[in-house]
Amino acid sequence: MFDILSFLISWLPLFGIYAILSLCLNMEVGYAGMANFGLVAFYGIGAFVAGYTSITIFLTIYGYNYPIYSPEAIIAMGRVAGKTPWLNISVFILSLILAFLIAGLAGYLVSYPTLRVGPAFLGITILSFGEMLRVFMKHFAPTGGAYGMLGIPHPFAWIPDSAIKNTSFLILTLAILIGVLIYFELLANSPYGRVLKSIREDETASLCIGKPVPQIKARLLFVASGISGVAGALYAFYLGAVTPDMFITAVTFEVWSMVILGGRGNNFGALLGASVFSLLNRVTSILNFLFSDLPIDPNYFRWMITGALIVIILMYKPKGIIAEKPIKTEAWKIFGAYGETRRKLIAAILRIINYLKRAIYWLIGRETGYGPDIKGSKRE
Amino acid sequence: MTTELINTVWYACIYGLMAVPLTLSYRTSKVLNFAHGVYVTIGAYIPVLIAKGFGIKISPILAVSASFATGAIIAMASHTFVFSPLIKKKSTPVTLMIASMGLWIFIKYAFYAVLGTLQKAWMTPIFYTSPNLEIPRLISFMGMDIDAKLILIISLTAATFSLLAFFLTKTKVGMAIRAIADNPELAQITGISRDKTLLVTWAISGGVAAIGGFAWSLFAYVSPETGDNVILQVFACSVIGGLISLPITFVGSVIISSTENLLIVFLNRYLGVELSFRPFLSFFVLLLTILIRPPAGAGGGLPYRYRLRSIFRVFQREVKKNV
Amino acid sequence: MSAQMPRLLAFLVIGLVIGAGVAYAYTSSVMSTTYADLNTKISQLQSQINKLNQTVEYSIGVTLPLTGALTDVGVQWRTVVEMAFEDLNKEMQKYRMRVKFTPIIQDDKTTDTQALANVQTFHQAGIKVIIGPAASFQVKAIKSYVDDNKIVVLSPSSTAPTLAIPDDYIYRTVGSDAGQAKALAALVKSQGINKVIVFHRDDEYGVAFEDFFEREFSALGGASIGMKYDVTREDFASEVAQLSARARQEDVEGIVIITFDTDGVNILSHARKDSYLASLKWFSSEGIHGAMGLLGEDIATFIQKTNLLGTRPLFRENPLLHAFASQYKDKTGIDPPVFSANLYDAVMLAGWAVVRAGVYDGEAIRSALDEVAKNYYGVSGLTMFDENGDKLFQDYSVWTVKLVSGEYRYVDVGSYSGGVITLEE
Amino acid sequence: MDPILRVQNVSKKFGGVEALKDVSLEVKRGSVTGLIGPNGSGKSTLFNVITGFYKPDFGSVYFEGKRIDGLNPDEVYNMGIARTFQTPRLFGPLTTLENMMLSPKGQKGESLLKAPLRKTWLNEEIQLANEVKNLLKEFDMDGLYKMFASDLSGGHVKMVETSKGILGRAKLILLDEPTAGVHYAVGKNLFEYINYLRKTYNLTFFIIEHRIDLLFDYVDYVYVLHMGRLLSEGTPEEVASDPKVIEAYIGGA
Repeated sequence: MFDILSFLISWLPLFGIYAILSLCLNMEVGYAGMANFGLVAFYGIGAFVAGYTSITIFLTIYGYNYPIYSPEAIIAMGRVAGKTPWLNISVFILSLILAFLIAGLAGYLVSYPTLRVGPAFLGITILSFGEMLRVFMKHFAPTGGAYGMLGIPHPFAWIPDSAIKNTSFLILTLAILIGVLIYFELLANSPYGRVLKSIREDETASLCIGKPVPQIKARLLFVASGISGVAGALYAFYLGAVTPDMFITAVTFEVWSMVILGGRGNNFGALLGASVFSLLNRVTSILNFLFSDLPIDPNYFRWMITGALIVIILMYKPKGIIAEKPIKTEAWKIFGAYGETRRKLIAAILRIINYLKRAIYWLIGRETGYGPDIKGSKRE
Repeated sequence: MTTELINTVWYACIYGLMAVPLTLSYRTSKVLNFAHGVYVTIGAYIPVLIAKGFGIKISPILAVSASFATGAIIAMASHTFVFSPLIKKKSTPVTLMIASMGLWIFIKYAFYAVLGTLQKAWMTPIFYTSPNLEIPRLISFMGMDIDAKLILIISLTAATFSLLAFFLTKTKVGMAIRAIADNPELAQITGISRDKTLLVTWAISGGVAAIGGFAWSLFAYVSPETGDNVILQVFACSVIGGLISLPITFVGSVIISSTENLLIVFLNRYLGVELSFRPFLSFFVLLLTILIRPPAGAGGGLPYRYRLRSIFRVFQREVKKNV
Repeated sequence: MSAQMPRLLAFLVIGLVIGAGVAYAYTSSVMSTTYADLNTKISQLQSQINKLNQTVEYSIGVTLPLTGALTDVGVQWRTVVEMAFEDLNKEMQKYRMRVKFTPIIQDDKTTDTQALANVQTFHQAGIKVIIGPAASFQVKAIKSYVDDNKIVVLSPSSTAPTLAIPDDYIYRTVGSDAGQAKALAALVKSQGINKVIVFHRDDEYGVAFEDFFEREFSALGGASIGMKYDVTREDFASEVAQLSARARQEDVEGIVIITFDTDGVNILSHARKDSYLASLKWFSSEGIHGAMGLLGEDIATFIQKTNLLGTRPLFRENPLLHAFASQYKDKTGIDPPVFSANLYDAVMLAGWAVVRAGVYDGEAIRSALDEVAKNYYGVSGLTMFDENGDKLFQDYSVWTVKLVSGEYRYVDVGSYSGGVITLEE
Repeated sequence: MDPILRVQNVSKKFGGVEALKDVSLEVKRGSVTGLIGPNGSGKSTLFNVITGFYKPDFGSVYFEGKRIDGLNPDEVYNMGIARTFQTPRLFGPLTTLENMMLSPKGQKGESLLKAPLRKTWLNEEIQLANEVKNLLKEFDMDGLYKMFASDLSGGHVKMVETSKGILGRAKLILLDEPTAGVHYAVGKNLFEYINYLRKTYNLTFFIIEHRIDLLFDYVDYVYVLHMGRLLSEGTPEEVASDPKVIEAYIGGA
């Protein structure tokens, strides 16, 4: 019936890519308070860089001289993509590195407007940058212009079995995701994370305690945009295709919703948000299978549910599903509060066990002998 | 060249009608409202639906009032059910913004559902259409034939803005709105009910945006995506106005509209820039505006002196450290 | 006594819950030990009877642009899909096949990510044949996934020439734009026009079409100038103004528009106000065909004045097509939109290919599909595929908007076949 | 004693308004110097000029003999000048501990490259945390370490803000109305605390204050600004008896 394995193989790569994006956005928005509404720009840059580099290298090495978007080139790519494993892997790694560097550089340069305007304006500024980039890519002939690119060589194209091929890619994506998560967790739970949070709260005050705010912001944008670029490169390799129409503003909004729902200033919140959102898409699609002939299209309901969910979660959990926590550095140890969460957790579990015990005792009518219960009040 | 000028006027009016209420709502409630595009879409659709539903030609006055009322009701509902509770819970502006995004998605697809049902019931396509208006096509004026819709839109814009100006400067409620916008704490001390004032503000901004939608439907066809497709330009206009000043927002609409209709023509004619760079240009103008002369409300950033020099400084530092 | 009540109630509730759970488990498990023997016998008999009588149900995935940029046609295509499945099932009954097809229609928001998500959902549900998605960039986004997982995709409207790739799982029940560009060039030339501006969308469809058109048109001895406009906009007033200026400057004789429906209607609605543009001859591709906006008084008069002629992929001398069109009109009150014939045939081909394959498996269906398509004659004529999986025989008809018995309607006034345009006057 | 801070002929204009006009003053090392004046007399502007928020139109500022006007706020802080604001500007959703840990300058763990490598900054962090602990203990505030700064009482906020300067190894601390919005008794406490800090940590304080009665009990030297000009200077007693000051205060208020 329900094939959990193939579900995971199809769901996890997209989840992984979106999770990387939302982790990056969480670093920018949740920690440093930079309202980056142009995330899709860096994502797109990464995808285009990866597509262009890999296809060009392959075509050059195999001596084809077709334009990058022509059907001949695509067919040729299909023919040569699986021939040399080492080339596939090395081109993949090279593309990721280039995507990181170029997207990061773009982010670094875009940080200039962040110095000049407040948060609300910053969002619109980067957003317009994203739109400008999309229009520009449509006219940029080397990457295929409006045609985009097709036939980007999959890093594991040389594996004949598609299930193994996709699983390897999935494992790779998740490995990168975990790497990014660990990196960001280490970043966040360090004095650096503390500085970022102070910038988010009040950048002027942060400046007044000697933190070079513009520099910190620019560097963070470099890293976060670069990693978004890596996510874009992964997306390009996963689909095997890149077109400018894929990188519209709606993608940014989706990632934003993930971060806000999951919980700002919390990497695991961003992860949770990404998984909830991408799962929601799958789960609500069951509506289509159940009600195929209603007067109102179930598809509309699906999207309505998404919208309503965002509003409801914000109403009842304004800080997101997992709220922000104080960062964990060794400083807490000095005050003897290091393992506090663990202690609280154990206490909570003990309390729940206690309640259960009392409920069972009450049901079977046995005297518990302690605590304020119904028997206790009767006795008096 | 006349066509281009007329187009500029059209666009300035339409963008103005859409952007000014956006600025008003942001200034008063501090919600960067992404659902604004939905008010526009619905405002554009209401005359269409009335005309189709009753099979009549709708008079412009009825159309405008129906648009205004619907937009106002939806905006008030969004305030009552979403923004007001969130503001009471002291949510951050970012939370409010995302909430407006959720609301946008919800209303948009709810509206899609309504349209889908209506299309089936009426057996006529309404996903891309225009209202059936009861106005003459051309008006003769001093020997020239002028598009009646152009006259209508100009007078509509003028009337809306003068009413708005009168309302905000002369009436008690309007002054309360401005007081809330400029200093919420102080206004509350003086006994102005914040929630009620905000409700009125939302009604006005939703209503005027809906009129903007109607203005759009005079000019071009409407689809459920109309509002979303113009919203980025509308935001650009508001940002030029600093999200604070209503008159400068209108100036912003004029700037964006002339960029899109005059500048691109100029560039196309003399520099051979492709026409399809049109959206690129409007955002480019926006970026230039922000970089050269940050709008009045763009505060919240670092001290100004710092900003001017810092980019060079940052570069210097990086180079020194890494090379 | 009363102190015991809540406890009793609690017991009752828990008992009910447990009871319900047990009952559920009982009914869902196939055999119960007590009635094992009897049940086995009965069920064996029944399954044998069932096998003879049972209709096999196949789900076919359909991903349509119900929201987003292509919503206008997407919503109309939904009706076409429903009709096609109804007819398909009727046909199955007629031939006494115990097979039933149900469409699972999913909205892809005209985005690539959602199209991919839909395809993946279909794959999870064990669906091996998918109709859609509409736009070429969406097809590109799902290509790698469906090739890997051996899912047959039939796109009714993706015409991008870059997708003409052999040996993949993407089939297109419509000819590539290269063919239509040729037809359109012949049409323009046949009207005695030698210099045109091609005003086209700045996306894959428009750019590729313009490219082919220019090639074909210059081969015929004409000259064409390309002008593109951005497609994310809602309104193209300034572009049209610029088009008019350019037309004057270059002194062209005609305008060719390569548009979709929404942008095309908008462009015409602005062009009609321009007297110079109204004095030129206008031509169009299939993209705008079926848009209701063209039937309005204003634009229709403009079309009359400029004698707008367009091409569209259609095999006209086809009785099935007329039956389909009138059936569609009865159902919705309007003429079928562009690509409906191709969409309808895509559904039919998918259904028959599944039946012919006998198993619901991508590879088998793909090889069956080629066979079925060779022998099938549908609403869009011969459905045979070429080696790239695109429609091999695509005839084109010439359409315009005319006043027919008091109301404006789309009419086909000619056809293109084998390089020759035949216009009926 | 040599002056730790020297402001020379500083002028600053905003639009047409002259916020500061030819102001020169000196703050002596180890002193508590006061700056008073009616509202809008340019006190906060002077502070902003010193800390690098504004570049003066004319004139210069020297700190320990080095010219600092034209430096950025973060660079000024790194020279050893800490400041507070009129409204307290602690980082609300951060805990007291985190707020205090932010002050020390040049922490290794604050660099993007070193932050993920725990070992590079661990010792420093522990050392700083110990310092914070001792400091908080010294003033009986060590229970507050895990409270969010937004939940602290007004008096505690002021104490924390002032002691942040010590962690930042500041030599000069500029306080902008430290007792605004707190009770008289708390204010007095705060000044005691300031006095204590000055002695223990050898700090210099430069204080804007409206509560002259409180201020005059603790300061060594007072400057009076009026309409952007230096009106008067001297010991508290001298200033209190200066007729120009009395006139300005009565006329201004």
